[in-house]
Amino acid sequence: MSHRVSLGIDSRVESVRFLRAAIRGLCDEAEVPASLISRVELCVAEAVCNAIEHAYARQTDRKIWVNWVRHDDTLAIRISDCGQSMATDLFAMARDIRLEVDPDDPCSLRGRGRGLALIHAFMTAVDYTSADGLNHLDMRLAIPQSPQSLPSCGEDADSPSSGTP
Amino acid sequence: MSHRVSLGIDSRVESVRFLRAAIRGLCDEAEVPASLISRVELCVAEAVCNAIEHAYARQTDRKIWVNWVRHDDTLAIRISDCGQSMATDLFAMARDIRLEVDPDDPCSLRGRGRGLALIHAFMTAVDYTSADGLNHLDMRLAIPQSPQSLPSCGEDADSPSSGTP
Amino acid sequence: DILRFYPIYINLKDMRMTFTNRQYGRRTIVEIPMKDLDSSIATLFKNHLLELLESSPDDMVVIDLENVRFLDSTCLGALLTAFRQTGSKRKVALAAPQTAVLEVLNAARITRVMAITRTLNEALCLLPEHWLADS
Amino acid sequence: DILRFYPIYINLKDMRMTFTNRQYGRRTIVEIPMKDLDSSIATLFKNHLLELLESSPDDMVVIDLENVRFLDSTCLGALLTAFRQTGSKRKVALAAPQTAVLEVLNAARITRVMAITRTLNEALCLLPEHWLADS
Ligand SMILES: Nc1ncnc2c1ncn2[C@@H]1O[C@H](COP(=O)(O)OP(=O)(O)O)[C@@H](O)[C@H]1O
Ligand SMILES: Nc1ncnc2c1ncn2[C@@H]1O[C@H](COP(=O)(O)OP(=O)(O)O)[C@@H](O)[C@H]1O
Repeated sequence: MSHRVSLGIDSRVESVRFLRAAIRGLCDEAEVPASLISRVELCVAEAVCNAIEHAYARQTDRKIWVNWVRHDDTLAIRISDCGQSMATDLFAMARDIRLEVDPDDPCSLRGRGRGLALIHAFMTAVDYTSADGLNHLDMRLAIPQSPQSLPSCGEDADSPSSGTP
Repeated sequence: MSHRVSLGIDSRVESVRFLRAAIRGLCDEAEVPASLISRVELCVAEAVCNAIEHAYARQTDRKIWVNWVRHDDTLAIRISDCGQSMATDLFAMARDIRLEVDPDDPCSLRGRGRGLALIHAFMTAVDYTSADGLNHLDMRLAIPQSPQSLPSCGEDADSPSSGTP
Repeated sequence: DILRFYPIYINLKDMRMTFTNRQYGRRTIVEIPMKDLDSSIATLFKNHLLELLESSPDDMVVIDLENVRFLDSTCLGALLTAFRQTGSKRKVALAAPQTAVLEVLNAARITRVMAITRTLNEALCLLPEHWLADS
Repeated sequence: DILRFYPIYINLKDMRMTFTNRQYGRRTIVEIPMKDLDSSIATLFKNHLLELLESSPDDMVVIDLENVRFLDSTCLGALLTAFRQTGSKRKVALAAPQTAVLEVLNAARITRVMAITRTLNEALCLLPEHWLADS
């Protein structure tokens, strides 16, 4: 069974930490492993900050929506805005942006331009689409199935543990 | 400064625990004391379950919205649906519904009818309004200011702690 | 001691969970495997309690709440109706509730009809005269 | 040891917080009071580091990350540009990063230009030849 929660904030950087907190709560409830939760949190924050800065050019009274869906084996998160779209080739290029620093290349020590690269590094799949005045950044993360989510009560009923406390 | 996050789910009871988890995350980030977080969580769940059961008569494909706003000294939460409205007098009566059980009164051991009473018991103020096909349950909770949220860095700068680690 | 199990299978949180009854002398301990006693399982919870109360009408019942972090009005109501339908003859104790759960129980002043104990062991050691029902 | 403070006041999370510099011999420890190094403070973070690097150009700098649970691309960039603007002459070490922060630092392979240590003490004990910058 899939579970879906949608979230929305105004386009203010001060609101992003609350969105992150909500995403942490959701992922924790959905039994996403802790090591993956911090990646999800980072990628959502990067995508939302991009929408604030680039799609909305730091206007603070616009809206950003986050659609969070937990499927059995993946997490699907869509960040949407209704601001300026990103050029498709710009998005395609981001896949090849080098995250790694290089002491001999001052450009690798640049201050900006690592958000999309981090999202690509940490998510299983990333896509960007625009339609009807809405822009969507879609990210998917494969989630390993935890052993405890397999059916186990058959065993419990057959092998009673020693009874009295 | 106020902080606002809006949330939305389909009208399915299975989704309510995710909403609760998001609310816990938000309240924790907003430094709501832990003892109050569990009350908020309960009241949101009660209100959302009421919308699912009564406003939507358990249809599972409708929407419920939760608007969460942290002001300096209060938390304001609005639960909205676009289903069947609750009669105003019914809402007014809920304030007087007895939560307490009484061994001599079987009616006090009833199975239902405690949701609104719990919300009234745990929240500072509760209101219900309908307009333009939307119903809103508004709850406010006063939040004591934590001492650490008062300015304190003046002290830090004046009284350096002993320096070397 | 005879061990008896009355498992009820439910599909919750994408995994199967079951309420379990464990016999301890003349007491039956109800074990709750899920963290949330919420409206998605209120009917199952009520039916489990009713079945238990009917099948062994003379035992005392201890509900082990230690792992439960959330209790809403529907599961509180499930507990109370199950209790009521036995004609308040059964002694029920609620063991080891967490703070959030205790707040709900206290709001309903539930100790007027059932005992609350800090630990499971305390509930198992309760003497009949200290079980509040019928007292 | 001379204690020096360069407090920068910022209004963050409804309370005032400040980056603090603490002198330890020829090392300056930068203390970070906020849990999140995110885009709302990237500029302040960069300016604080630049000011420090300019005002005492010969010291080594240890950034104490112990309390930081979140680092995003803007604060990572702030760190790197501050580092770059000193012409890579300064030795910088990042002390005690939490797992989530370490993942971001590792994704950028930051140990190619700065040291990462498990604890603050390890950073303070680093010999100059083990500080990766310029090595
Ligand atoms: N949501 C967006 N809307 C419009 N343009 C974007 C969006 N996200 C990214 N971009 C463009 O892609 C570039 C790279 O983004 P990113 O890697 O996140 O780095 P940064 O935001 O630090 O520049 C941005 O500078 C911007 O031109
Ligand atoms: N959101 C709502 N929309 C319509 N009717 C409602 C709503 N919430 C409550 N009600 C009405 O108020 C009554 C009392 O609600 P409540 O105290 O939550 O108990 P319960 O839901 O267990 O019946 C309900 O039985 C229903 O008739």
